[in-house]
Amino acid sequence: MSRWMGKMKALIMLGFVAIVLSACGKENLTALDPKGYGAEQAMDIMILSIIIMVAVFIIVMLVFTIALVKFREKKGQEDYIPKQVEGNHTLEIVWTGIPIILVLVLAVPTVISVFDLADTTDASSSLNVEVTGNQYWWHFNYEGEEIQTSQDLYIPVGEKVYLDIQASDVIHSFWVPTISGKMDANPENVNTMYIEAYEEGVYWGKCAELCGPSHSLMDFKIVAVSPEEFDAWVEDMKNVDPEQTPQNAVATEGQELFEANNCMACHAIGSSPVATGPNLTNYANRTKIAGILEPTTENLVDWLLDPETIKPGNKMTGNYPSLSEEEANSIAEYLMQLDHSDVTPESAGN
Amino acid sequence: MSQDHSLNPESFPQDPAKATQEGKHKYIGLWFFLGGETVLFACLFATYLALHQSTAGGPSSQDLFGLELVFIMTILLLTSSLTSVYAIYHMKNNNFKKMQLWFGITALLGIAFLACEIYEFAHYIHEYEFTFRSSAFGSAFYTLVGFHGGHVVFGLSWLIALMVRNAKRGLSLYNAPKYNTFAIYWHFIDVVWVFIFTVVYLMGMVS
Amino acid sequence: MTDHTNKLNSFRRHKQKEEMKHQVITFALMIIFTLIAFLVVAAGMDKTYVIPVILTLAVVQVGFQFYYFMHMKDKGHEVIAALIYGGIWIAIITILTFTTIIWW
Amino acid sequence: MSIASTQNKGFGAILWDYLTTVDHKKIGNMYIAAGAFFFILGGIEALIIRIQLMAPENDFISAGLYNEMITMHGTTMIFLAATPILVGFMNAIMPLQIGARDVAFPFLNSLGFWLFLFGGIMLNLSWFLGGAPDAGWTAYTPLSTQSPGHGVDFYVMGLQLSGAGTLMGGINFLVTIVTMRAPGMTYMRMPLFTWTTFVASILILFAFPALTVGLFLLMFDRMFGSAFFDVALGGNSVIWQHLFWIFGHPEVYILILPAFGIFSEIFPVFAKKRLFGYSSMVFATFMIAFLGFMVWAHHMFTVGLGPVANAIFAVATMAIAVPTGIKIFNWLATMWGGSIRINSAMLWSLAFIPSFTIGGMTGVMLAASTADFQYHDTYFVVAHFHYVIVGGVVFGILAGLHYWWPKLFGKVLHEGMGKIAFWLFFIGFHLTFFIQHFLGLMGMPRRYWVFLENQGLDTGNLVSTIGAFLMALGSIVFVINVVYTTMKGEKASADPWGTGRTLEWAISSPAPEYNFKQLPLVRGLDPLWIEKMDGNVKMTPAEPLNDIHMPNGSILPLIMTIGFFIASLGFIYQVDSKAWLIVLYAGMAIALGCMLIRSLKDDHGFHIHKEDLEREAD
Ligand code: HEA
Ligand code: HEA
Ligand code: HEC
Ligand code: CUA
Ligand SMILES: [Cu+2]
Repeated sequence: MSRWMGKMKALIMLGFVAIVLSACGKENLTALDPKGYGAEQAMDIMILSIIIMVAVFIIVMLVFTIALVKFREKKGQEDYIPKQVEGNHTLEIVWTGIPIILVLVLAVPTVISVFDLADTTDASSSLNVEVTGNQYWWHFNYEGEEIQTSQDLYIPVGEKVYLDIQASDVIHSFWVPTISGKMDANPENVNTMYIEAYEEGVYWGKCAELCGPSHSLMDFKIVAVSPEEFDAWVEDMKNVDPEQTPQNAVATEGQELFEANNCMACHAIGSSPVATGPNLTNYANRTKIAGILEPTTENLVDWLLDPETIKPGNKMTGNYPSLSEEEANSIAEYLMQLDHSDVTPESAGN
Repeated sequence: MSQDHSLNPESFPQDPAKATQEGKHKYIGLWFFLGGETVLFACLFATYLALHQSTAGGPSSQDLFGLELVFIMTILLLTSSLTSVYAIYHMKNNNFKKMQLWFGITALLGIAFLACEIYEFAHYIHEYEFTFRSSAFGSAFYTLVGFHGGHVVFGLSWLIALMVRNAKRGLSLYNAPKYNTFAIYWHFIDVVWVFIFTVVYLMGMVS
Repeated sequence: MTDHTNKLNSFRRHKQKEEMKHQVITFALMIIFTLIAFLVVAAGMDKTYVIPVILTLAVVQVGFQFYYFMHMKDKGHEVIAALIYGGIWIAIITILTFTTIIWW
Repeated sequence: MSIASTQNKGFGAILWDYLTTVDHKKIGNMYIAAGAFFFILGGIEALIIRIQLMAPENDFISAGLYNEMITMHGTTMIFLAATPILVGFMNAIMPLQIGARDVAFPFLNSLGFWLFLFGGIMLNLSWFLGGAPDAGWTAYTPLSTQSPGHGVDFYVMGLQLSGAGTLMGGINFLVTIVTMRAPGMTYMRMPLFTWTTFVASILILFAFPALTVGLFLLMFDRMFGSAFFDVALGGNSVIWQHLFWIFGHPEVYILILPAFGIFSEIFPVFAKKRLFGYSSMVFATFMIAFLGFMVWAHHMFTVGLGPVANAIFAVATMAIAVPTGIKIFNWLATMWGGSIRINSAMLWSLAFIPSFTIGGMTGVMLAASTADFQYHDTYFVVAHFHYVIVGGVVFGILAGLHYWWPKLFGKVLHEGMGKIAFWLFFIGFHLTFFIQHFLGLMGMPRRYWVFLENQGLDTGNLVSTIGAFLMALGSIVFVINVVYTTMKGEKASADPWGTGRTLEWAISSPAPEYNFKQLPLVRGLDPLWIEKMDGNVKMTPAEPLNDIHMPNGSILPLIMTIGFFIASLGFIYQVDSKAWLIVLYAGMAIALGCMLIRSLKDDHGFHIHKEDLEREAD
């Protein structure tokens, strides 16, 4: 018997350790510390359901343990034949009825919040962003604003932002755990979802639908800034000069190389709608390079020289002239000087 | 359990198709199989209904379908259902010759149906360049109707094999269940066709 | 061959005749339903009216097939009927979802 | 073909015997053996997955290979390991439980087995022919239609073959149960494993056609240029998801219901007490099956079906907790007041209760669609389904193996090793999967080749990997146990547990090829127990001793399957070169030729004569 008790203890310990671990879950990635409307709704349901589940589990385990302790075969009584009970109507009704009630307790708030989260009545009076998932990067088009960005989605804190989510190739799924639950990006229709961030910050986003080899590297960010900063950012982004002269000779050479190598075929700087590759406007203020690498010039050079090892199966590999280390350096220098706004991820406090 | 399967009038059972254990198994097994087939065709119908307007600029159902041919095909198949009922009637009366005759007519009607269908498909392909690859509608149409056609082909092969095989042996408790299960299967093909002409053709022409 | 038939007891022969008669009537009804369905469509009536009518006709016709031609009405078909209805039920929900919650 | 002649045969003869057998017990054993082989294969794939995820940004295997690995792990485990092993049990045990001499269609039974086996071979052949499928076991379009190479083609053809085999098995069991019950074995006297076989077969019958259609559409798109999932031509990728899950959700109940059946056999035997609430158990089984068909869209909450659909499917899904709860409490009540003996079979059954309850609970949590927006496609889901599948189905299979091993192979598995294997596997299991709930909530999506550094996911993943290796150790101990028992195990009596209640324990271990010399007369639920309580040594026969009719063995099912197998290769490669059409036609010709032979050649079977039966000792 003690073995069973020991096992139970171990289980509980394990659960405890896991919960402690979860507290060290990375800030602004975990779903357990919601800082947005959708995530908060989900959290409420989660807590409700966990309470129900733990209660039921305890009851089951209680009956289970008592039965095991009390009704083990006794030494010397191996031939004892217990009474053969057919059933018991009262009991059976009880353990049918109580789960029905528990399920209802969970079902009602679930249904309410499902409709709440799907309510799009005030979409027209809010900020609308068209989100497109591509293998393996995200594109954002601020509807009515002539602003195109990639990988980093700037939003104002405390306001509803409507996302019209879509895919250009295969199915992806848009997920920023701390802000909101996920929504699939389908190739043949647009899904609308709204998000609202409660606090300023940079939030981690993940692609949550298998979309090919680099599915696990399709990260993006939501940068939530104050409404004032957001307005400033919008102003800056609307007035980007794609031809802006770089600050030094290396970067100038980089700019020329950028044009000479026809990078523009896929990448735009400014509000041009080209979106075969990520829009590179404001690149100096990117939170990450290609969604996953720290934003340093060295990492960018690595990317330009060999994107394949960084993101297997990406759509840039092999589609541009191969660059020498020096050329890559110049281009990187140029791109890292594309500083089009004073509102940066740092403004969001991260 | 004795294994004498030959029949004589005195011992002729009420329902020769279900007189043996094996016969019963076959009969019930085929029916259960049809339960699965129901779901199979439901999935094809559902796919068709989801895609029937996805013509991708190609011809639509209104452009393509005509009533006359479909009506002829329907009558052919419905009649073949009745003739197979006649065949089973004669089986129960231990009249092998007549049974073969009516099943023969059934087969002929089935072949005629198939001929119409092949003509229809050829017509769409040549006149309208409407193929399996034209659009999602094309794929769904040919798949649904083609699956039904495939069932007809299979049924016909089955029937012909049975008739040829047993032509000289006459009816026995060993082959009666085979004929009978065929007949049930054949009716089911008819059932599916009823929905095809209604949902695909008739509804395709009104909407 | 006919003398074989004659030796079958007359009650059974009678019952089978009777049944055959039902089946011919069934067939006639099916043809009529088919005709109506085609005529309704050929007449070019309003779609909202035509579709329910022809669908109903199809369902009734199929009912005839199952119960008379395929003998589902006979004794010993209870489990069979249960399974066929199971299949039909799943067919219905499948088609229902594919016509409602799939976007075009 | 009498029983004595099966002894002392050469290897060739034994092989031929197995290749041509139509005996449900031999086929059952072959299902179990093949399933076990695929389980080990799938387990090794799981270990590779876990090694890759042992540390952040690990590059033990490449990204593409990782996707192949998860796809093959999921597909192998579900279609080639869990389902076939359970079908094996149904084959080997169910006819014994209802007092039948075989299944209704012995020929079809062997065809079903070979189709499954060659489907599995087809699928795994892809490893050697240019790469395995890599779009996940769910093969969502358009990723699967766009997947380069032939991997997904092997997936399509492999599943098509083995799916056809499973469907045949399902129909076979249904007819067997409806028509071949021994005298007195009314429906409401059938053992629960027979009931769950019956209901799971219904699920097979209705669920697999949806997969068949889905696979056909995928095949047409990939091999013949149709446009079902081609958005440019008006195609619609969500159709695949619906078809897949209309099949996929019932499939998980196809797995769990027979496992429930196994537990419902084991608890009464080792608690020495009649199953509590028999009729409500039967009712709950049907309820689960019925509801199971109306919940598939809970896998698609984030697809964008709209709030009405999400709400309906969420509530329908939660409803399944009720009948499942009835079962859990009935098992507890069976033990309550009993006299519980704990051996390996019972250990696995006992461990099932908490493990599966946790898995079921997380299932209900997933069903709350608002919260599922967070859980979906994360390790929380991975944790959920491994809890129900490993903690429910795999535990069930292992419990069943220990319980029925004597009936299948005539020997009792070694107890000590059984317990060691159990504890290793049990601890490893919780270690692996419990922590994954938290990984998911902490932002780790599933099907991730790597997780990045500094995201707080390192420790959890390491723990999980360690657990997986404990499970592997447990499995290895079990394998050793099997080898040891086969060589040295003690010979089992007809009723080795002493407390057997159902008919399979009334005949020798292993069962003779005709099962019952005389069909037994069944006088109630738990027929053998009733006779024991009345002081009878044996079942009362329901018929005089007579010749027994047996079906002939046949090599045709195997050849037919090989024909289909060859044709499938033709289908796959005709895309590259039309010359492969010849292979396609040749394969089809072989298969159809076999069918023709089968229908043209009368097969009346043979008889075991009364005299031979009398000569045999009991
Ligand atoms: C054997 C297999 C099996 C079983 C039995 C189940 C059982 C259940 N599953 Fe699970 N499920 C899977 C295998 C299984 N599942 C798989 C493989 C996937 C993932 C597929 C993929 O995407 O690859 C999946 C995914 C999955 C999802 C989708 C998650 C997502 O992708 O976002 C959902 C959502 O609703 C779900 C729900 C449920 C529910 C409600 C049950 C219920 O049947 C559970 C019922 C049981 C209990 C509830 C416990 C006992 C009851 C009581 C003690 C009574 C009291 C209880 C209450 C009042 C709550 N499952
Ligand atoms: C029946 C179903 C089943 C079973 C039993 C298992 C068993 C296991 N599964 Fe799996 N799993 C799935 C079905 C199953 N799984 C499915 C459907 C998916 C989804 C796939 C997808 O996303 O498409 C999945 C996905 C999946 C993932 C997620 C991958 C991802 O999303 O990136 C992981 C990761 O940990 C995992 C791990 C495991 C482990 C550690 C086991 C362990 O329990 C395995 C234990 C067994 C062994 C370890 C075998 C050991 C035996 C030996 C080593 C014997 C050696 C032999 C000799 C020497 C003779 N599984
Ligand atoms: C065929 C189209 C194509 C061409 C040509 C191309 N790229 Fe790219 N590029 C892409 C795609 C697609 C991505 C996104 C890869 C991913 O993240 O999966 C990308 C990513 C990038 C990134 C990282 C973007 C980010 O969000 O951090 C940089 C920088 C970049 N490309 C620079 C260049 C330069 C410089 C050139 C010319 C020498 C170039 N690209 C040519 C398609 C292209
Ligand atoms: Cu995009 Cu995964
Ligand atoms: Cu499910």
